[in-house]
Amino acid sequence: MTPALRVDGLGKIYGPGTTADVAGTGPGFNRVVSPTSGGIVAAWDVSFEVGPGEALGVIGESGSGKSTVMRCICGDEEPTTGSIRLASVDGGGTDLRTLSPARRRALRVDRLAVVYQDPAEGLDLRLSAGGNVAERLTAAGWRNFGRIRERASELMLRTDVPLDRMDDPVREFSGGMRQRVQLAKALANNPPVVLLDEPTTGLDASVAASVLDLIRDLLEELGVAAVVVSHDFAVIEMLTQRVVVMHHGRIVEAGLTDQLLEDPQHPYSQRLVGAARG
Amino acid sequence: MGYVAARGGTEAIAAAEELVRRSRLNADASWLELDQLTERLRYLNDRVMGEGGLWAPQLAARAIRQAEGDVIEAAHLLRAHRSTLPRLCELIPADADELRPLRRIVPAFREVPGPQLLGRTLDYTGRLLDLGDEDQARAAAAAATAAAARHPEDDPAENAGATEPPFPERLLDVLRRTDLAVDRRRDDDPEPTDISQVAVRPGIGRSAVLSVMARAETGALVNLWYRNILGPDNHLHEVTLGEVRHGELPIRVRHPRTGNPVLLGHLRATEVEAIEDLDGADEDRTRFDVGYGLVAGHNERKAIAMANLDIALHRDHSDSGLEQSVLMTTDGLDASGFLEHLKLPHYVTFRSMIERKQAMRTDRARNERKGRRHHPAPVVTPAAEQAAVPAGEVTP
Amino acid sequence: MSAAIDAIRLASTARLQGSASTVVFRVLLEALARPGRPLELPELAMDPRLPNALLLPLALADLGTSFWVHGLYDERERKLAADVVREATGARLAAPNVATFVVCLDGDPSVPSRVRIGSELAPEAGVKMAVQVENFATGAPISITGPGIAEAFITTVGLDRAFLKALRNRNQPPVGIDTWVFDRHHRVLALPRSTRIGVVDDVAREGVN
Amino acid sequence: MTLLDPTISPVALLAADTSSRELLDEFSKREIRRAVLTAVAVPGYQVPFASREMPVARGWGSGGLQITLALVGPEDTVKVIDQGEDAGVNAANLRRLIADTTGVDTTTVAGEATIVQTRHRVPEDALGDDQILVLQVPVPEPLRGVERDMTELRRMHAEGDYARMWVSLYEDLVRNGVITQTTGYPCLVGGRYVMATTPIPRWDIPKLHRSAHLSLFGAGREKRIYAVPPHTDVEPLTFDDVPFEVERTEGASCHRCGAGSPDSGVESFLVELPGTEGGRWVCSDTDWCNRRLSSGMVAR
Repeated sequence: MTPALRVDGLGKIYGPGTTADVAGTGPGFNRVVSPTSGGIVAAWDVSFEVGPGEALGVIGESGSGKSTVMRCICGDEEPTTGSIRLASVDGGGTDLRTLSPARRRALRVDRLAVVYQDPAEGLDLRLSAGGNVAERLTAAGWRNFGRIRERASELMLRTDVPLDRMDDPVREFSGGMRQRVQLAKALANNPPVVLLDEPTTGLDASVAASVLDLIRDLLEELGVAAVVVSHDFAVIEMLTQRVVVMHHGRIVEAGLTDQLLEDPQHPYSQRLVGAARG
Repeated sequence: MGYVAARGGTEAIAAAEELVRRSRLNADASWLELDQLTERLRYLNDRVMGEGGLWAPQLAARAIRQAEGDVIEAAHLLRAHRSTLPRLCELIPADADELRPLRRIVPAFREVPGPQLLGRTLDYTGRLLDLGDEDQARAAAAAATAAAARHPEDDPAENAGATEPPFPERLLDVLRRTDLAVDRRRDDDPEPTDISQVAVRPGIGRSAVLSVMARAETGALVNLWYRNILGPDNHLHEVTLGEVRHGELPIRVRHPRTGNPVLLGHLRATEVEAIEDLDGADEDRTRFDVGYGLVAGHNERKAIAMANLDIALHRDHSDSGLEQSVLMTTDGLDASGFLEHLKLPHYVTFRSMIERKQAMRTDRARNERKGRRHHPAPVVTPAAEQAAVPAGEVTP
Repeated sequence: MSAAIDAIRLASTARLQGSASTVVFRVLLEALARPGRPLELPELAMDPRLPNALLLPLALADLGTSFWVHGLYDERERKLAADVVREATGARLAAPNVATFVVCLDGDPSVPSRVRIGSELAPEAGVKMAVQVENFATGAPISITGPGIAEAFITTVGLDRAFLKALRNRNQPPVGIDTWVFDRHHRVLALPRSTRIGVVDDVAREGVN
Repeated sequence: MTLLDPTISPVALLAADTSSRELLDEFSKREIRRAVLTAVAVPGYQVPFASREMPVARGWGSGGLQITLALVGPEDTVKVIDQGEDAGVNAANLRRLIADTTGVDTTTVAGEATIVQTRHRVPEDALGDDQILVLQVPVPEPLRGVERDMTELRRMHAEGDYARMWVSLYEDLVRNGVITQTTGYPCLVGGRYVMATTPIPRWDIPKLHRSAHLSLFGAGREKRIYAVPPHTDVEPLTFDDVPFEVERTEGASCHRCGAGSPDSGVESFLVELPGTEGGRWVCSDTDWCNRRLSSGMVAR
């Protein structure tokens, strides 16, 4: 079966560096900055697949490269090397990097949605909650006001946003509520793949827990393929079946989430798990 | 058929024009001669030429007189006149190193290559309103004019630089030699964009941006500079001036058949090089960077603002909207023309606006709004919605 | 030398000034606004040895623009035409992939793929192309539809299938080529990039129309 | 100066014909004409052009004026209106300039004109396929209300990315119960570009849709020219289930010709003359109204 999302050999180097600078960086050297050029090897040789209905966790500390990977997949940043394929684009036969910027952006409408840590990145805070959803729907060609209202209401209900707040500007919303609206917007056109970047980081513990519950239910119910990027094993444990551990820009371990939590192999994974369990 | 005058408007306009014409001629004063403007209101004349984008001292004087001193109106007259003239050839880009200075100061250094040449400037004269006797002033002016005519070589303004080498080395040349300043002179833009021939928009080359500033309304450019120093935008910090020059610049064209350069004449210009101390996280702090300003006529304020904005634009990589502000909002004719159009009749648009106000007061609109606030739980069939928008395969 | 003087003499007949350039422009505009409809060109003083396709740059080019003349079979004619346009307008001769105007004297189907078509960000960079043909009554039948056309119709424009297909492939509005076709009977018609060209046998095969 | 004088540049020979009365030299006209042609070939796309300074202020029709001056030839007859009126000050001003500098014939009768230059209105009677409508445009960018950055605006048009425009209509409906956009209503042209309709009233939009005539739009200050060719779709942006509404006031009719009253059988765009006892209405298209009166269609 074609994976919903497939990433092969993804790499991203910032600064003056070239691929030659990869040598001397990574977990083995405990650094991401090239000793020769000063180029930053934020991510290198990152490969994984996510099947339909599956959720993959990407875990690591800040600076491990996990967010870079996510931004490269969704097109916010251009990777230095590697390929990204979606089953919904040419049956996985086309590397998204070969698409024009316009085509790449258009994928965000209904193929590849992103939920950012900061709702301001994924939402227009000046617009109403319904308006934010409407933006996705109109981008996908919806032109019936009543149906847009219905679909937006349905999504509000589904993401636990009170319907009587649907027409209020999002900037008047609390952090947790904004994150729910962001989920509603991301799911508006039933995208087959969703990327979630630290979706509950920064929220109060009780709010975070309810948003996590919501995300878990949605992922199960909608059968989308998800990539969940987080520094928090609790989040990964709750949402994902498989996980990759990133350290200094490289994947150091991959496996089933419960097994990896039970019996981490790589010292770095052990440290992360230890910290989470501690 | 001939010309058909529509009743009302034409007569009213003709009457307004006649009033303007009469008051222009019929002032209780002697006729204003063009040389009074070119020689005694020098800054004004220069400013109109700069903002009008046309070096033509006599025409500028006519424009100022016709506009009764309204600078933007005078610049408009010059530019509209230029629109009627065919464009017969392109100038060879002038070499600023050939500028023969009438004034040259280098605030950044005490001892500089070449002279500090104060020249003719208002900078150091006390701002005391001269309340002297008019007859004495008139006599003094006549005497000075006569003396200058007898001994032109004594004129301190015209010959300030006569004893010095004509083209003093730039401070920046020294800084570049010692690797203290980056070189932002470029040769990848050999044919500067003529902004009278293209519509500028963000992303256009540096030569076009510089041209826009050179033709900008002086007050607008000074304000944009100050706004970015003190205002909320904050894109600028103060530069150190490496070079402020005012002088004569030779202008050449290529002969249409032979291709040889031919000297057309000289125009006066003000040139400024501004030294910027870089402090951005991603910038090279070991060297200075440079901003450049060059405007027609003697207008140091505008040239300095231009040089400082030039380096600010370079530093923010066109990310901030400053470029759009410079390109789109500093032209005096554009801004004042759009502002003045508000005086035209707008009753068609206003009627349409009233109609919408009334539409919002209908019961239907009220009900719609009320309905929105307490939206009932939707009856939805998600499957049907999905069918409404086919999500086909993307095939590149 | 004599060739140069010949060009200067011919250019003096081809220099469209004042109302001459206006009336030619108006015909070119009218043709473009109503694609596929042949219009009569105005009477001009232009030497009959010069092909009418030159009228496109002669009416619209100037110092700030560039042009290219394509003609495979008669290098002298091509050279002379280029000299006349340059002499009569001041425009620069340029490579086909950068020229503002392209004149194709022979309907060579390789031409559409060699000229610039602009981009989504700058559709205005699409070339304005003039093609000289013998007679509109000949050539491959096409169906045309799009802005300026009230109802789709089938016509011939004096161009063969290969050229029309090449043109169709390059026209992906908003990018593409705006084409004026001139025949030997003092007529012009236009196919702007917005016109959808169906080469009739293809249309029939696809079962459309 | 002889023809073969080698010291005379080809450009000078071409320019030599330019009469001193004209407001545009030959080369300026050519540049405007090139932009007009591109505009017709790419319906609804705002073509940048150099935009010469005219003897009228930027904002007073300098864009429309440049197009008209680049178009007019010896065979033309020009009509100029402002707010629908031939006698409006802007119309009178521009008509005089056009006639004085080109010698072209002018008219107030829409049917006699080959070129109609207008500010804020489209004549009530449909124009024919031998007529060109030139509209003066103060603000050519329809998306400025949702985006200020010109580079981003350019991208949005390039990609046909108009979702934010649709959202602004959605939000308008949610907040106000109606779409409150007044004049200059945004339209989709030829199914591709969203276009600002000068500020003509919504009443006039249907007259641009699949019209027999060519419409040219000139924005002098912002240096853009765009066009709607004949027989081209001009669809006001609205939702399928929210009808596009034109200006219409219950019970209003022209106090001169009666247009708008039930027994007149015709409607026109009316403007209000305020009065103490509720005001009176009058046709904005004065030529149309006058012709109704003089042709005896209405009893005076």
